[in-house]
Amino acid sequence: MATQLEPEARDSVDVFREEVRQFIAENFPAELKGKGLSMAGAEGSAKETPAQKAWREAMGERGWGTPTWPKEYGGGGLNRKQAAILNEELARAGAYNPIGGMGVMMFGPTLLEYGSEAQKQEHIPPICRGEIRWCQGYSEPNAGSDLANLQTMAEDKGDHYLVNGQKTWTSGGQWADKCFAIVRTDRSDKHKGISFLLIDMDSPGVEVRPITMISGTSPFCETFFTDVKVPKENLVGEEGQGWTIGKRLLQHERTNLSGAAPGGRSGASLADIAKKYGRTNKDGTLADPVLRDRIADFEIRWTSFLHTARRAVEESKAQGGVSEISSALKKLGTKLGQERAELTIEIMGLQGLGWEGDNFSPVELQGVRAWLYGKATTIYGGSTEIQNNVIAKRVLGMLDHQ
Amino acid sequence: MATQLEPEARDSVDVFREEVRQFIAENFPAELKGKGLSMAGAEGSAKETPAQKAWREAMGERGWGTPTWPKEYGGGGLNRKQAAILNEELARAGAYNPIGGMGVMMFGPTLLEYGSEAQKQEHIPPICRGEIRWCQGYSEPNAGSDLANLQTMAEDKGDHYLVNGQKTWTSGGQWADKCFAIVRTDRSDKHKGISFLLIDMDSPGVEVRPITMISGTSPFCETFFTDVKVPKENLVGEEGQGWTIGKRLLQHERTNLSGAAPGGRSGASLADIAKKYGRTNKDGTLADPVLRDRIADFEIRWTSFLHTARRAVEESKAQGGVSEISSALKKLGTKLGQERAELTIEIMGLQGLGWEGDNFSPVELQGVRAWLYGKATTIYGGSTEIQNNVIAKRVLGMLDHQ
Amino acid sequence: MAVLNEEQEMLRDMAREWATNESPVTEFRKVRASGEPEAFDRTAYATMAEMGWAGIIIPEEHGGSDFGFMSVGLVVEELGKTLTASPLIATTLAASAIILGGSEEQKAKWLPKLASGEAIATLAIDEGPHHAPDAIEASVSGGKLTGAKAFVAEAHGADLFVVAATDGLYLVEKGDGVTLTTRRLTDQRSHADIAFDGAAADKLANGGDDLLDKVLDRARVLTAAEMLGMAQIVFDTTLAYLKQRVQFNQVLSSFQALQHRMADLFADLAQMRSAVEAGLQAIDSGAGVSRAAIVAKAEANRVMHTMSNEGIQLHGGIGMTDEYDIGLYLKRARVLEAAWGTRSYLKNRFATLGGY
Amino acid sequence: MAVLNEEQEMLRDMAREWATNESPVTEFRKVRASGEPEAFDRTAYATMAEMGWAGIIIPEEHGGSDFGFMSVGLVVEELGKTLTASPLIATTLAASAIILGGSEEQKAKWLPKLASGEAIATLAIDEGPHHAPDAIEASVSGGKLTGAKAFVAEAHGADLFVVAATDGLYLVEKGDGVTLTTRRLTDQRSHADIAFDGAAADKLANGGDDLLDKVLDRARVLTAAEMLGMAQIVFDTTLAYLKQRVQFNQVLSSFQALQHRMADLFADLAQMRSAVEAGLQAIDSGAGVSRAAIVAKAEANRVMHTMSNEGIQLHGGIGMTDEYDIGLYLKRARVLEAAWGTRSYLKNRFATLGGY
Repeated sequence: MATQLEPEARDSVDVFREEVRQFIAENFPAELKGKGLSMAGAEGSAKETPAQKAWREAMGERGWGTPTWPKEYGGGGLNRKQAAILNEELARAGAYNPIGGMGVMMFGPTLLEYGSEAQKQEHIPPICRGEIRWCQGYSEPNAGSDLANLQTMAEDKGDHYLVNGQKTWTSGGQWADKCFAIVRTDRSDKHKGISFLLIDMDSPGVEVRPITMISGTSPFCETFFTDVKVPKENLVGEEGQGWTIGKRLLQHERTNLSGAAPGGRSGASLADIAKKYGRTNKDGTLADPVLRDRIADFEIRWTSFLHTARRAVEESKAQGGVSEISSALKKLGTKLGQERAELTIEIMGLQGLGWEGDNFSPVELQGVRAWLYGKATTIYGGSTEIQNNVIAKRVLGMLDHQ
Repeated sequence: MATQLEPEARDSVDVFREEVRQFIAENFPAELKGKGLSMAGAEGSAKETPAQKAWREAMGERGWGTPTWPKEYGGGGLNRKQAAILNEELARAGAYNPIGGMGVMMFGPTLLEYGSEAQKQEHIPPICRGEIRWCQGYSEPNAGSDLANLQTMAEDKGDHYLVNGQKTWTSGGQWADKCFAIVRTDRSDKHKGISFLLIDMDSPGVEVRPITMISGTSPFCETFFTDVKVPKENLVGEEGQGWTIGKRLLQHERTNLSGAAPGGRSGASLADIAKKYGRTNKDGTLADPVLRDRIADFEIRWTSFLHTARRAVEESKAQGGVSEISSALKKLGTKLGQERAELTIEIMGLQGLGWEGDNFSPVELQGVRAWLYGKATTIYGGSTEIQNNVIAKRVLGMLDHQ
Repeated sequence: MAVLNEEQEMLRDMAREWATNESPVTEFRKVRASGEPEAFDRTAYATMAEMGWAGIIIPEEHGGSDFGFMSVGLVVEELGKTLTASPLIATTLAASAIILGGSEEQKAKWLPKLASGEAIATLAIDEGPHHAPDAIEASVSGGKLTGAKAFVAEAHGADLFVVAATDGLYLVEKGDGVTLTTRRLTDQRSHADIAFDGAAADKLANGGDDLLDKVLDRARVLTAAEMLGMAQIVFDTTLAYLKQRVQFNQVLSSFQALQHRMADLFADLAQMRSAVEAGLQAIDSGAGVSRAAIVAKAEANRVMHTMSNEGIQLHGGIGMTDEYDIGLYLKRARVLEAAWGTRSYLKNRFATLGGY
Repeated sequence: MAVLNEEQEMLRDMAREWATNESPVTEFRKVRASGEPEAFDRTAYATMAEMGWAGIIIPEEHGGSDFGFMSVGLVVEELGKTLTASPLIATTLAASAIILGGSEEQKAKWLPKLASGEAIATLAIDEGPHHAPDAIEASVSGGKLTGAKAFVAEAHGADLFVVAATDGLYLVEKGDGVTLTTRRLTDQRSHADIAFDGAAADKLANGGDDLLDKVLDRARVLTAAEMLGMAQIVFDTTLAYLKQRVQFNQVLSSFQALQHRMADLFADLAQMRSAVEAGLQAIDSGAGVSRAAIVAKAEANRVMHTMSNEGIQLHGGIGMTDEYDIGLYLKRARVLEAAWGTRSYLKNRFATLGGY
């Protein structure tokens, strides 16, 4: 429903929009127009052109990369309406938000909630300026979906912890400056023995080994900690509170993941791809009626998924809590994203299965990587199987028999 | 591979074929031609026309309704080759085997294996003549898939058992003369406390209540036993052997069920039905390309199912045991049968959803019943879920964690 | 569940309470047992009309409340839950045709009667067992309509038919030149083939060329709303059954394979609800109605199909008995899946609207 | 597993032993690491030919064993299990074209060399990224073939190409007028676009009008046989993984939801094997080859697709790493699914053969 703004509100909105336009006109380098930062979070490397650096610094100084975060810690201090205008204007100008990564998506919101004043003062501003890259030290080789079964030990040595152990699936570990990790401070209790620790990646004893994925890229690392000293002030919350804080952080992750299945929202529609790679009738419609049916089948389900995602937000707002259908969004969105990627490569035929070479377009090669990498979306961030357990037990009340 | 028969073998085959043809010519009433006995096993009633009676008696006298059963108990005593010829000639003449039901499909083979000489002499010949109808007393209201959890009690009273309890899903209980049942003779052991008992349905204390199914028919009953006296000689095998015998009988049942999903093998092909109920092109092909694709999709999978069923038989023969893929046949066949029935009613549109009335053909009305009744095929005789457990645990060795 | 306003919440609560207490499935069983081709309880429908449900989309000036489709959808969903047999949907759809395409005179003549429950109306569109609005052959000449309509829902109780002819929609009253032949389907509701033989026909001339499409959009969405109620109950009933049924010394709901299937159904149902509610909202807002209507019905068809089959399977043998309700939902489901377009039909139309 | 004769069992055992010991997946990894576009190990292929595998379908008079397609299918399945890269399938298919359509002279010239491994051959049929044998434009004039072929498998090592032109199949030797452009696909095998520019072409004139169809039938079935080996290993590996991986203090194989998914995959794999073996048997018996070939490849496509996706999912994170083998099967799977017809293509052909 359309909302009528009061005259003065409309004025201030217009004023803000004008401010944004001017800022973009003055600061956004024309050569970056339309480039965006696709998949930057997961697969990007650390290289930055001078133009990219300038744009990042300009946005970071204003705090507009983290527009709704508090101004006192370097955020933009904008309200939702203003943040929406900022996004609109960035999109209109072909610009993008250069400040991203795990610090923005997961760690920052969590630290703002659980960190001490000193921790917030230290860590939030560099995130807002896009200066510090954070990585996540959660998974371990023998604790896939059973995250709490972690073994990395942080031993109390008075003024510091001595950390020993191994993490895996450390996203961007090879480029990260710091790591937020869950570690064990107490062996006697699976969940209450976990603490939330911030570790400098250049500390002596931290070793990082990139993992090559089936998509050919290395967005993750194995990270080894050998007698790594971590100052006590890097403990977030209290000892033993790590599981609670860590789970809260995962909620931010899931919110970001549900709609983010690679291939799920790329530029061209399936119908456009099919028109490009297949035959069309004289009226421009697809010559293959069965493919046309399959595309419509997908698009209908995708549309109702988008309706569902929107409904979850509306319900959550109205109820002042998390809507129960939110629990289904990740599994639905990631599955549809994978399905779309499979359909895309099928539509392209062998041209859609290129690994390298000039006779494949960048979009085609990126599509293949996205198809392969997208297989991870139903595994990480709480696998579909874990989501099913959660839905069955917590939402539907299908409790284990005692 | 074609097999070359020796001349004398060929002669005897030809002689037998001639004998069969003559028998059919002399005994099969023309008015029954092409009528068959569709769904007789599960849904038929006890009514019989004079022509049907004559045909049943003629076949029964020869033992050809149970062609491979021993001659001494009233069977046909034919070898496999001869039985195949008999089937061929019956089909060629538009005739059918009038001797069927649970006695033939399940109970007879089991009694031939486990029964005493006296029991075989008493019970097998009337089955071969189609005179006695048997029903199955297995399921109980609180023991669906967990069959061994049965509570019907047979108390030892010296020369007889006193039976009390309730069975359900008694197929054809309202028309049956006798019941083969598994009952509890010992409460101290779940499986070893079970015995296999033959009960006259006209014994005092047996009460039968038909169950109306969603298809509108009543092929099953609830059966109540109140102080029913059963002579000791009606115990098959030993006391406590009932679970072993009962399971063996279920193997016969499964063999009969896997390919027998209603709708899975009716006369007209899906393509023929689609041609009749939908539009066709000038060349006679289907005008709806998406439906055509779905029919081909089904037929391809159905073809590979038939290949699989044949392979299971060949492997079992070659290995001298049951092929491990046999375990997958029931779930595959019943699911495909249901899928076919769903596709059929969709092809027919609302004309395929008739419940009653002259403006639906008998085939249409029967199709609706078969669609609905077919929902049971994945439930009875070991549900698909039970089949999955069996495959996972016994075939794949995915044992429960201790 | 969409976020509702206060009026809508009251309406939904009232409908839920009435359906649960006054019109549980046993009431439908009575209708079925009567064998009457009309197949609904006139007293019950009178009560519905008294509660204002027959006039929810009808303007206030013509005796309705003008609450819109979201509101009537809420009621229809609740009635779907208990399989309440009534001509409420049929009458609402006929009313929408008159609202969209009728003259002031036609509106004034019929809408008040439909709102009050005094008259019952229904759509007569398709002429064969498949939904095919592009293949209509009934035609009008000199104000007289001739043609054959097939499987018309709620035909027996109808006083008024909104009939599709080659050149548009017409109002035809029951009576001379209108002959019904009962078609008894698995859902045991009212369906009939209708022969119109020179029946007096009054054109709905104000709706433009796409009047039929607009009415069909509404038919798809309201039918989907009924299916939503049905799917919700099949899901709820199945979940409750799994929680109480014990096999192998465990309640079924503790078996992980069943838990994951229920999680899938939960997600499917969430999609179905979103699609249906988006369809209702689209009609009320007037934006993107055709596509939203297709998505609503196509998702309703998909999920209801799966849900009805899984519901039966997860109930095991008891679900196969006529005494248990779940089979009634299955038998109604397939009729509604076919109504106003199967998934195949709807996908084709969706692609056409999308220009591919 | 089909019931085999003694020769076939020996062949199968030999192939299994060799593939397991001499050509495990690490051998394919070496080929991949080399980056050579030819993408197979010539020494290994020479060994295969020595063991007689290149001549299994070739008549004894031309240096083969004439064991038939069931036999070569057994070998191909075993090689598929370890992702062994070789031109065995390509050469066998080219040989089958010569056997079906070649003159005595052509047979005498080529079959002995193919059987001995001295020469390698492959099919060059399609001209675009989709299988479309009805859309061939390459043509021959005065014994010279001109046209462009796309994504030709095992092109880099081939001495001889069996090329589809508008009027039939031709033999073209590598050399003048034959230019390759490498196409590197996800499976990292040999694929190339080939420009034929007035290349000397020798027609396979004895095969009748349906020679191409017959060769494609064989291509579909042998490709399906390779996929069968791959699917079997993905299944076996996944099962083994579930039996050893512990989560939440339980081995994964004790989780019922995973058990039921494995039971589904087991049933799918049974269907795939039956379909592939029936296809091989049909070629050897000569009865119903076209349909059997479609069923074989269509089922192989369906099951391999599901199996590769489920295999990755059930392995969790480790399956996503390049170090683990399962991703290699996924990346090969999609290439083979597209080869000689996707499921959509095959269904269309199946319906056409069925007259509907």
